[in-house]
Amino acid sequence: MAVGLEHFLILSAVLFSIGLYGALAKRNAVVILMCIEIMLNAVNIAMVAFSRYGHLLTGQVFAIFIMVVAAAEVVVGLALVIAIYRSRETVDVERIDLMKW
Amino acid sequence: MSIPYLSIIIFLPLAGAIAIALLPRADPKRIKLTAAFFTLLSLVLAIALFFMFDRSLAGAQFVERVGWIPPLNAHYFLGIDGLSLPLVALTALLGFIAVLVSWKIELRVREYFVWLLVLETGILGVFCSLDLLLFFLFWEVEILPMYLLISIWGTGRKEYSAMKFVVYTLLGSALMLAGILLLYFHAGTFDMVELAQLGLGPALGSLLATAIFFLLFFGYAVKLPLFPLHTWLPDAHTDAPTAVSVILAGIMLKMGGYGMIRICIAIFPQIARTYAPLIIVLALVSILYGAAVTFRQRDLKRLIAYSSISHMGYVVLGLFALSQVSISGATLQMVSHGLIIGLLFALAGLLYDKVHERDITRLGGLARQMPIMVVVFSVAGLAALGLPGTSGFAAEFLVFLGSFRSTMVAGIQIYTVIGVLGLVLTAGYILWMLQRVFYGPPKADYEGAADAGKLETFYALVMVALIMLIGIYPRILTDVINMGVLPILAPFG
Amino acid sequence: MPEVALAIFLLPIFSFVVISLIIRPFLNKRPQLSWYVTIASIGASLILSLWMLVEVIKAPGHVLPMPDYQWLVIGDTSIHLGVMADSLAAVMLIVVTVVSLVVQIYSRGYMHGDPGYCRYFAFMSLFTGSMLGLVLADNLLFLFVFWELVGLCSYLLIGFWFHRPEAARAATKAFIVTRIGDFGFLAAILFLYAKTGTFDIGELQHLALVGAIGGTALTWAAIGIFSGAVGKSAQFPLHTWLPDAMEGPTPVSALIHAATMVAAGVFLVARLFPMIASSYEAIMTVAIIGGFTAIFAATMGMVMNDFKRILAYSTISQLGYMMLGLGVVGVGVARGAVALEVGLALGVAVGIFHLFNHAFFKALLFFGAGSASHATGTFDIREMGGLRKAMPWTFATFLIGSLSIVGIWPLAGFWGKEQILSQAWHYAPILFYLAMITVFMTAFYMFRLLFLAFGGEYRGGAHVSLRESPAVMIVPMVLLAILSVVSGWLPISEFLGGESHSFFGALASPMAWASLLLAALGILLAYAIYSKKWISAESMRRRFAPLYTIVSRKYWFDELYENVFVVRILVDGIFALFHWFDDHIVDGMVNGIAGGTIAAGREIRRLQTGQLQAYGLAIFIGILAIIAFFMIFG
Amino acid sequence: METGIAISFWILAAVMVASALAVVWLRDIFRAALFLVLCFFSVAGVFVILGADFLAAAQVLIYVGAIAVLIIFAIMLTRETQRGSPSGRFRFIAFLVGLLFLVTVTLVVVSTDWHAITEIPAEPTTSSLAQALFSGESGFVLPFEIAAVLLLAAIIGAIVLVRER
Amino acid sequence: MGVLEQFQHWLLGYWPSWAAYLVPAIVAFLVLSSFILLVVMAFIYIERRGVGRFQVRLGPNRAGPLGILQPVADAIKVLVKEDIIPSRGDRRIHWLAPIIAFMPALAIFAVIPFGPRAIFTDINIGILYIIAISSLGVIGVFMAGWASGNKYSLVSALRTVAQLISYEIPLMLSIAGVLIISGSLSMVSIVEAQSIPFILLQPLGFLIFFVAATAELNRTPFDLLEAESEIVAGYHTEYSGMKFSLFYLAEYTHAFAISAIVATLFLSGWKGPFLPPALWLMIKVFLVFIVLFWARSTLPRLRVDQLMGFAWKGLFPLALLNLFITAAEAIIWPGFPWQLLILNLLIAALLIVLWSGLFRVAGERVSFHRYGRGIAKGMALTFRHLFRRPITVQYPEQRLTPAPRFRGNLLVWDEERCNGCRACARACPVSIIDIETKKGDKGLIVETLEIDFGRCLFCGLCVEACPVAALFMSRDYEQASYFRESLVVKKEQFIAAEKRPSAYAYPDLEAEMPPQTLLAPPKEKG
Repeated sequence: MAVGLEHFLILSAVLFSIGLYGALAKRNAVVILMCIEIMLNAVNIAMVAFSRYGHLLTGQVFAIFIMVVAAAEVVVGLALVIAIYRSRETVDVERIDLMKW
Repeated sequence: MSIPYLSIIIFLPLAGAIAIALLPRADPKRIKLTAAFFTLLSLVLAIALFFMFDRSLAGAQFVERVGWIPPLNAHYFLGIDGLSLPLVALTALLGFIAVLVSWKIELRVREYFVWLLVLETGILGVFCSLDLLLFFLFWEVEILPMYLLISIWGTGRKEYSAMKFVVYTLLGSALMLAGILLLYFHAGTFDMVELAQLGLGPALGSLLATAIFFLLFFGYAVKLPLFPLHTWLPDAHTDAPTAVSVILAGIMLKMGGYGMIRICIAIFPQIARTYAPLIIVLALVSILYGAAVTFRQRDLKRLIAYSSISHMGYVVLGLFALSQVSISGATLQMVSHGLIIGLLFALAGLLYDKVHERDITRLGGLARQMPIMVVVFSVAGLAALGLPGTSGFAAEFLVFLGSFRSTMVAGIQIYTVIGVLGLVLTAGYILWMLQRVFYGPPKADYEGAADAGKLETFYALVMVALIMLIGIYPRILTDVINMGVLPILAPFG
Repeated sequence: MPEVALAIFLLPIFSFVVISLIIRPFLNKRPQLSWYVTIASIGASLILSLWMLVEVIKAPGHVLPMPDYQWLVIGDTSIHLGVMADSLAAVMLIVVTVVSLVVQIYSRGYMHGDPGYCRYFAFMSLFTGSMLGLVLADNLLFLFVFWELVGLCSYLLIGFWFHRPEAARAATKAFIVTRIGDFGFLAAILFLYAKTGTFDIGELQHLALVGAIGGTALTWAAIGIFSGAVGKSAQFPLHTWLPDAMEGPTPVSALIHAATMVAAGVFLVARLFPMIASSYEAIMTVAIIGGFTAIFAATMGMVMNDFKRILAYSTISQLGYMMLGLGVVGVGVARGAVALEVGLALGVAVGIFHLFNHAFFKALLFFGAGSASHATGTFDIREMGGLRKAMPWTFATFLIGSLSIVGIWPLAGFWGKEQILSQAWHYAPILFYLAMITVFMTAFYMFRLLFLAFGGEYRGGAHVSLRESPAVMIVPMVLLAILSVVSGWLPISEFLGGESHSFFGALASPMAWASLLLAALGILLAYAIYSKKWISAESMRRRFAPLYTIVSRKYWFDELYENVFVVRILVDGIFALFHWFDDHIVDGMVNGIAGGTIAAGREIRRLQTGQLQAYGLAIFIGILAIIAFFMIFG
Repeated sequence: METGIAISFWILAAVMVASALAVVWLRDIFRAALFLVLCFFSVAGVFVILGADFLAAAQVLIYVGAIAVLIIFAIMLTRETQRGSPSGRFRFIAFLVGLLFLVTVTLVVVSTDWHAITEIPAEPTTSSLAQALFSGESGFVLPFEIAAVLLLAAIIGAIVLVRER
Repeated sequence: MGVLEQFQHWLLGYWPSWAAYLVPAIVAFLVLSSFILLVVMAFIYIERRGVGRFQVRLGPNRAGPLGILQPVADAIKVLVKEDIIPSRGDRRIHWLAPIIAFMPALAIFAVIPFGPRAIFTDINIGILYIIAISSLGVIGVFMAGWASGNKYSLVSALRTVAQLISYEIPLMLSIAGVLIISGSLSMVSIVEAQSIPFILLQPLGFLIFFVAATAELNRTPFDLLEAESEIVAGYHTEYSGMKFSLFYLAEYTHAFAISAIVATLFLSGWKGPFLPPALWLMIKVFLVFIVLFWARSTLPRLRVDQLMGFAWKGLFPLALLNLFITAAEAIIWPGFPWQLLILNLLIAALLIVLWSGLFRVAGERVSFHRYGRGIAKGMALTFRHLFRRPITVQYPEQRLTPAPRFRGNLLVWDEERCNGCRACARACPVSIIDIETKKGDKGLIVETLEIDFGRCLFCGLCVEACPVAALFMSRDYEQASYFRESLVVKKEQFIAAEKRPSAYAYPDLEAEMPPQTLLAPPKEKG
């Protein structure tokens, strides 16, 4: 069956919701970051799909920028996680609630 | 007018404030003298202005108009007419007397006088500005000094009442700002005179015009305490230092009244007329309700504060009766009430300094120790209850006269009669207060109380003389006010 | 000519200004000065008013044209102040100036050595000035101004010894009660001005007569004016302040609460008589209230034990008579029984003639009270007695005064009362019978007072050397005694437009005989009980126990007004409610809002669980909600 | 050519979803990380299918080369591995939200007409991408520079955060 | 259009489309991978020999003629060996790691152009594909380190990854320099653009690329991680047998790939005057490889922090500078005329000298004089070793003559001269000589003589003590056996042994001793 734009979008949606579930459900900070990466990839797919089926390259340009941001985000995210780990001996998100009221 | 009199008058106190701030050796004596000097200067100028004022002209005089924010079409537009002249004079006078009253202040004297003078500048500015934005600016200037004066030099729950005052006033001025902006966006200009001529009522459509009217009115109703919005006044007054409550009661309440005439009624005559009955009812409520609650008060200053709510009720009654005589009566009432309440507060403050007691039930029999105080206090009290021969009577009588004959508002007669009933209540609590405070056997613990000093007697007598003068020969003010009111009532025909 | 009129009332005010601004603060060491200034100013006013009287008599129709001055101009409304010199004014001028002069002389002795000496005379001259002003005022506003000033002076003078709490309370009470009356008066003035556009009394009279003012409107205005009169002359509902006003020094009571101020109410009704008379209901209320107050006050007078209180009630009663006189004639006019022109003049004449006489003998009685208390140091008649021997002059003058007030034939009291009674007989028979009973009562309580105070042995506690009052007090009493005899004979009523009456002709009418008989009966009863003690006062009191307690407690009006009405209903009731409302509802709302926001803040804070995922979840639920919203609503 | 793409799409999609589920589902973090790498690879594959060859290479380079390595480094440095990755108390709600999100997005995707252009863009994208990225007016030069600054900031931030005090 | 595509298009006409694409692809893949494996085998052999030559020794020459079959022998050895799987580690990942490590090396060859049209697939992002795929190796290393379950391999895996990542960046940047000149990513167009080999246009780029590539391969200057003297054998400590061979193979395939890339990028690939293009490429590849193990056999190993510091503080800035300069040149002289060659060389030299000057090693500043010339002399020295005869002594067949007075083992006993006096037994500090004598007619006859060489100190005291010079130290130095008993030498063995006495304790024998070949005496100066 020919592969249309919808397929890619639905694929990206599936991926996104899996990532979303992971980000919201998991207790280990690193896993959360991984899931966020999945979500970003899902978005990338959608972007590229649009650029492919829309003949405009901006989709891909955006994908690149998303990658850049994703990279930056992971770097800082993991730095944070490690810094928190160093000071609190845990990466369990439920125990990192310093901002609690 | 080549010489910018108004700007000088407005910024003279500010100059004084700056001078005080920069005084090298900060001993209290020097500060007080400089303060007195500057306020006296502006008073003299105000009086000179009063006599230079051309009584036959209707419009604004001593006009100064300089482009201020061109894109917004807002001008630094000053000018006084019949309405604002007496109030400016009153402000200058009370400003000077406030300085005299605070001759005994010892705590942080320099800041005290800086704020006092800034306050006076703000109020002068309000009365002289004919540009809405400038008006609002000066209107806001007085909030900070008031807050600081009450919360630092005040007594009792001073922080609470200072905060309450600021929140109330800010609420009012916020809505007022909304009104001004709405008005500006539709009329395109901030110039009050022009706005009044435009006759915006029909142009804006009833809903929007009423919205703007009430937004503005709300701001002034907070300032001139109209019934539901008055609870800040007693707190602010009782906890403010004497001089501040003199100025607060003396002039700042009149800003509300002045605003109503100059902006609400002048710009939206029709709406003012349609909603007059509602507002008059509120006025009556504040008259009777104010008087009623005054009976219950035990603290002297609080009693005087509540009485000023009742008196300001007459102003609103007079204003919204929308007749020539009633509005002039209301303006006269504003001036006379300013003098009377200013004097009363000064004396109450004085009494407190002498006896350190404000609870009426514990006071008593002071007449023997303080003959001058008794005389002046009684005169002020009697003027407050509207004894003929004092300015109180002249103003209230004109208000009743005007509103009785006014054809603008249906059923005004009944409202006015209820208003007149207020006179009886006023007489009631004033005399009861005099009796409990001064008459009766002299109490032991007030044995050594000294009578009013030379300075206090001086300004008390000045005020008494003024009250008497206006009472006996009100024409010196009414002619001026009359010319000021004419253009405002033109649309009513 | 107008300068004279102005001078009459401006002179005493000027003396007030002189005393209060110059003598009091600076020359307080020599207080007598203030007495001289006062005497000079009032003396001058007396001479001028006499001269005015002569002018008025000469003037056609007894009215002198007077110019008026523009006080206030606002837009189309302009307020003029002027002076009105007609027969009524002239007569009143004489009364006020004479009595005031006599009182000043008397009070020199009475007030001797009082620290507030200058203050006393300052207020006295202010009072006299404003009273004269009131009398001369040609328009309602000017009249109202002086009306209030007079009220002020009565307040100041009642509360003269302010260190005595009762005096202070009495002064406040007096002012407030009169103020209630003034409320009606002011409302009436405004009402009239709103209707007619003028304050001028002449114009108003003319418009009222012509019927320009609507029926009900006129009635309301008339009742308003009458309420002012009721307040000032202490008529029925607003009478409670006069007995308490006795706290003031006796000369004050003599001048203000006997002769002049209280009479102002009657003068007001007389001044606006044509207007009030033109509305039947108004004049009927005047008559009824007058009649009722007369008998009502008399009953209370009978049981009082305080020398001055008895005289106070007698004053209220006599004022009731005057109101009655005006009222009945007015009723006659309103009913058309009398020709309009004649009737109006007659009514005024009747009322004012009695006022004229009453001023003199009531002042005399008060002087008697004054000198008696001066000697015995108290006002309680039960502690007096036997003053006849000690103070022969006082006794003699007091006797003349009593006889005159009771209305024995040749004395002044008889003539006025007789006219009132005859008019009452013609137009309001019921009120006539009330009046006759009052005659009997007046006689009874006057002579009860006489016998208790002057008759029998001295019942005073400490053995006080009873000496006759000094000459400076006796001379004015003698003067007044003469006047209380002579004043009846003066052709006052003809001058005011009433009927003339022959000296002896009066005796011809059966009316006179009836009243004389009743008076005699009253005297006899008093003589029986108090002088000869044939019937013990105790037994009388026991037999009429319930009646006696009611009356002796002044029908509980005082309690009713003060405790019940003012304190319980108003101050503790409505005002307390308002106070509570203000503190708790209005202020409560303000603080409530503040408290509310803080509480809300504390609750919402709980949302911050510190867990990232919770926030993430919230974000996405939000997104879903938005998408759903747009999906549904397109 | 068509069927080739379709087949490879389905395979890659299956692999991708499976690996994503594995990442979320597995308790052993390291294995999850490896599945993540697999997932990144399949995404790169999808890019190839979509004709974005430069992006595919970039994806491999950035995600697999850098980000995956970084994540594994992080896993190594934090000794939580033995407790695996238990899921927190929002398990069900998160699942629900994920599901709902999926449903809504698919609904949106299915319901809207994308009027996509179906024929396959043959020519390679690198030069045209470069053109798009750096050409004068319509290009994304500024965002590019900002991205550079962002990365610099991220690097410095990370170093500062993790520096041994 | 590569040969493969032509073939596929040709086939398209006959077979169903998917088959037409798939089958040729698979066939081509098999051909290519077998070729690669062969070349890798050759590489292994050449390296073993080459390094030997650089160290003036022969290198493997036993297995097959000239040791040609040595790699095969290794392979067989490795295949036969037992494949141990660590219990604590993660079995599956342990099994998967070598595959992931090997796959990228192989995948690179898909884009290496052996000829103008002899390329597996000429995708237009060739070089980027290479970089992307090479970055995959890192994952393999991680898996290996993690799955073997022991701390040392994990730590070394982390170190390796750190090294790989750090050197990947200068690698890419140097390639960027080349791309600027070539203007396209596809390998074929890069080679075509090399009218002047980029090594000349981009000397600094080449140098950085080469150094980074050696680091990428974990070759000698940077082979800290699985060098014997460091943390055991790095991340593949726990590997043995087949999996270890895969790693080993991966390393060499990767080396082959890197050299191929260097050849295509810097030495203008298949371009050459006479020989067929593929041959040119192979020659250049071999040349690069030779340089690789040439460096391996001369340069000392870098410490970990120096390693990382060198990458970040050395190569990375230089690569950036190089990129910057090339970009500048691209703008100023777009056509890249040959004159740039000189300029670039100058700049490269200048930059290296200046930049290295910034560093301090062992306390004092890095000066070109000391390090630059040092390396060059070192390389030159090893190069010269190539031309020296290898000194390897085929041991069992040839032996080295030890020094005249060499104290070897297996004492030389002269039966006739021994009078059984047991002087030697007494002299022996560890009394390992036991002699039993029996009376004989002319004196004592040595009945049994047993010397336990297992405990012999080779002190030579017995020889000095022998009054009759019957005992000599021998010149032999190899004594090995499987059993301890066999170390005890009996009388008969003494008699049977080949006598090669040394001149220890008998100075007069020294003269006739053969010249020493064990340690060549220092050449006399001059």
